[in-house]
Amino acid sequence: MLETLPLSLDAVRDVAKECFDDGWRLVTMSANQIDDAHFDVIYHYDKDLTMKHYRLTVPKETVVPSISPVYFAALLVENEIRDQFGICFSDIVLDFGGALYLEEEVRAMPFCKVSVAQKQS
Amino acid sequence: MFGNMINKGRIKSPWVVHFDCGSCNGCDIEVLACLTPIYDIERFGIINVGNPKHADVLLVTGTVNQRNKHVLKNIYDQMPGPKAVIAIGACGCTGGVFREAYNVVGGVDKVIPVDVYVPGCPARPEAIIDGVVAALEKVKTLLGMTA
Amino acid sequence: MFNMTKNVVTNLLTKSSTRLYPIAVRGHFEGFRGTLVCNVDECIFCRSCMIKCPSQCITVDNKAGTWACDAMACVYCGVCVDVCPTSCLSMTKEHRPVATEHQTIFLQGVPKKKKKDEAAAE
Amino acid sequence: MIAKIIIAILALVLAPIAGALISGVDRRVTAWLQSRYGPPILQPLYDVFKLLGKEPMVTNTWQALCAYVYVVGAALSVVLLFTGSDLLLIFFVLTVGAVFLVMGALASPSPYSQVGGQRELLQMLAYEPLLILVFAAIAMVTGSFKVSAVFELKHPMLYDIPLMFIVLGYALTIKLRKSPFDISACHHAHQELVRGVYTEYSGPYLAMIEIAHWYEVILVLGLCALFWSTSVVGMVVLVALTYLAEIIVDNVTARLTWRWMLRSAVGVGVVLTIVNMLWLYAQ
Amino acid sequence: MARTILPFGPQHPVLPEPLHLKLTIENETVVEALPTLGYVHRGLEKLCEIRDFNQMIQIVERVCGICSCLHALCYCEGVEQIMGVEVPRRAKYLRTIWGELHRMHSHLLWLGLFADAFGFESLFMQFWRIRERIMDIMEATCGNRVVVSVNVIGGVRRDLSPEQCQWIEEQLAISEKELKQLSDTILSDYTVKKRTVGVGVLTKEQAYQLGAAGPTLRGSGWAQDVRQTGYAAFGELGFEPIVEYGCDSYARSAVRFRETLQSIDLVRLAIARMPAGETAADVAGAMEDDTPKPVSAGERRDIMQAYNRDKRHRFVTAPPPNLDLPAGHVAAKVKGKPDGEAVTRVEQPRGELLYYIKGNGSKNMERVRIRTPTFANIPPLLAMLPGCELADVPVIVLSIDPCISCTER
Repeated sequence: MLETLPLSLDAVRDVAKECFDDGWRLVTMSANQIDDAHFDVIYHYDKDLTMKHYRLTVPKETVVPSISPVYFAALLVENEIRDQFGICFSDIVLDFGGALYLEEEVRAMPFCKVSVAQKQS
Repeated sequence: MFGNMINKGRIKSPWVVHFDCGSCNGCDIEVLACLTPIYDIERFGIINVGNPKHADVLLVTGTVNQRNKHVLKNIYDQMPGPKAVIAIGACGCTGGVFREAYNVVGGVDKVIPVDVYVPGCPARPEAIIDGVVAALEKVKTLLGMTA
Repeated sequence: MFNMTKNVVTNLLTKSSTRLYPIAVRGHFEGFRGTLVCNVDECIFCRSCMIKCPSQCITVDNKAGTWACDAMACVYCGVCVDVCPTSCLSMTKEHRPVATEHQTIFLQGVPKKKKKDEAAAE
Repeated sequence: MIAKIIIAILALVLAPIAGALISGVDRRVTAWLQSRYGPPILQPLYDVFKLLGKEPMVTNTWQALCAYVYVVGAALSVVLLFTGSDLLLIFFVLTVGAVFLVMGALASPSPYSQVGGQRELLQMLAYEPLLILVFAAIAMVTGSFKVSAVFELKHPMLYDIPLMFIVLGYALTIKLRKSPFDISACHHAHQELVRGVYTEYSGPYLAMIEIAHWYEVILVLGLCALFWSTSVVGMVVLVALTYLAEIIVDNVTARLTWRWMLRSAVGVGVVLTIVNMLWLYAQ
Repeated sequence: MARTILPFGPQHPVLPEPLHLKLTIENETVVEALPTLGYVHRGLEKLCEIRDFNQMIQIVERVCGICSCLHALCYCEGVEQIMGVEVPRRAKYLRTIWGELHRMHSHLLWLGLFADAFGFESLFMQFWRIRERIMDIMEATCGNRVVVSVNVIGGVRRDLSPEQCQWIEEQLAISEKELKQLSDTILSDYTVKKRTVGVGVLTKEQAYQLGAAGPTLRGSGWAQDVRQTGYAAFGELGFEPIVEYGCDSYARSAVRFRETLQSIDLVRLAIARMPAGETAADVAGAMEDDTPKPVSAGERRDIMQAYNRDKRHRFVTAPPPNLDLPAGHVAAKVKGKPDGEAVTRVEQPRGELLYYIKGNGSKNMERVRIRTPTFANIPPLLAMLPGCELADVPVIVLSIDPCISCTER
């Protein structure tokens, strides 16, 4: 299926730098909750229409280093992930503080299944 | 006599302001298509003024969400009376396919009073013209004019 | 500089391309997904349309034999027409007329009795 | 004297009606050029009557005053034109009105209105020297700044100063808010400043401005008509052709920036004036 | 002049959509631009948890009304990839045709709005008049003008009859003729060039590093188009991307204008080469298929030469032509549930669209992540705006073809 390369938390920015120097283009990042306490963050890079994907698995409430100082384009998607999953990124170039899309009254990290489950119970 | 002229003007010159309130663009482009040669709603004296202070009819497309409900309310309040609101498309009427999504409040009538509902996903330009005509009929009865 | 002149002068000298709706109605193409209609006499209240509807605007009660559709939430995708086993759902060519209030289509049919019940009745 | 008063009253009453009809025809012809059917000819009248019936909503009373002064200025300049008064006086009255429009726009807090006002000032900076040049040229031909002096000429002024007519056309495009110079406000809302200077005026005050615009249309077309002062048919034909040309230019150009407008207006104005004057002397 | 903060949007006549830019201007020059998003955010990615994976097709179509067909195409390709379905060749061609028709209508729409942004109203009207023809084709073949709902998992819902194909070709020939008449104006008119050339410059390096996509990237000299990867039937049509090297708004509009003409050719080519056969595969096993041959240069030329016909090009209020509908379509039978992950990309009118889909073996998807082209084009926009004149802001904002409902979903 989807072939992904593993990525560790420390290497996030180094890998980004390496890809940047190699001429890879950041397509986007996708976040996904895999179980109650873990998230997947997948970095999609593209070069001449071939793609490579790095999968970073982090436990809840980890601060992930932002790659927006390397790829300016990452700022929107990192803010979006912060909005929707509550994964914080350190040193985002332009930080919306969880208010990229959402107003105060719905600031409940809608994509976190745990919080949804808590709301229902 | 002068009052009659004013009432006639109200029927003959409904300036519209269009607000996209979180729609998928489908209805928006159909609203814009109404302005273009094939449908040409300027025949009815309709101009898209883009400034709520000049407008008589508010065309709202799309679902209302948490952030733009304030904007919508604000635009509605800025319009001087008499005014009419037309909700366009399934989203404008009820929220359409998105009404169960987390950031969606629902149809336009949750925030401001709506005079005419134009169903369709997206609403056809013909349906939008029908909607404006229906809104004018409503204005006519309000003014006590007989067709 | 005035490259558009030819075009606008042609437009001035020829008939405008406006369709004078609503004075002259052009009509829609064959196969246009217009208003959803339900022939409730044929309906077997199987609830396929209710389950498949992406907008979840159809409510079918198989006990009471009712078929209801929130006409304002319908997105005219035609999925229900495709899945209907008895072809009692269809779409007309005309778009749904505008309304000044919410509309719900509510149809009361005769609920189909199960074979067992029919046998019992006899 | 009595004849003059009658003319003045007629001009005061008929000018807005004629202006409204001309605007209506303008909108209709524009629609035809775009392959549309177009609104009824009386549409501008309907618009204004509707606006008069709207709730007045003003951000401050100063703005209402400005709208009134603008109308009075425009109306007075038309009356002055038709009573054969001084061209410089007409110019002065017109400018006062226009300045009040800008002041009203600048008095409101809306940034669109502010920027629109600033641009309107720039526009005035562009068209007023042109008008002055045209008036000076007329004075050179007739020997007086009086409008009535034009009518004493034996042959149309267009023969003597054709290039000045083009300069006037330039000013006309700016004054009628036609593309490529519809930068501070235009009748179609699709632009960066919503409706520019008009943004903050609404309801009856917008109607007022609309009426003032009709007066201005009559005034500028009246100035055009002066170039063929010998026969009424000539006047009508000249004005109609000029207006048609304006509409076509409106439809075949994009809106340009104010820098370009200022540069080209001053450049074209000065060059054409010099050429025309040289030609006039050479004769 | 002092610094003024000008709120650009969310309700603004230039943009049909609520994008809010806070512009700090000084002497009509933009110093800083800050975006505020969220006016269209609905959260529809989350709906995949309460709607089943077939219903999601209709929902992703409504991410954006302008390119709905391509959203559905991308989603369906993803699910098909997970479930291992081979789509029949005819369905692939039909998807290509409708996808390209969508690109044409989107580009024409954009060209009109772009003309409007620099105050050229009659050009706007002309582009939208041509666009109505494409909308008619859409209505006649799919049953709706904008949201066409033709893609399903395993194929397409509708077919084209030979009569319809011929009618489409006639309509396209007229559109092409009308479009070529306008090329003079949009590509070489003095006033238009005055407003677009050198406005909104995005250098080649910047475009790549900031992750621009679609015509914004190609207008800056990169020949990158996802259609080159040959999804749907593009692999067989000999597709080549259109590139411009001007790096400004003019280059981007030229890319879009030329792409519109290219799309007309692609649709013709697809119609001419469309094989007979099924339009939908039952989603359970894979189909066997012969290996298709890519189009040759000679074949391409022959097909193109058949279109130099002259036709009347006026709309009439006469009823629409009564076209034969294809005899009964076969809907795909979907059995099984998607389980696994897939990343698919298609080229939307605005650029590269990416779907990350994860199924967990139930009827609901676990995650549908949509990365739309405008999302990628906003950082370049923020880089282009500072330093420009206020009058150029609408031109620059429109030059990336913003689609906010895509961006925020």
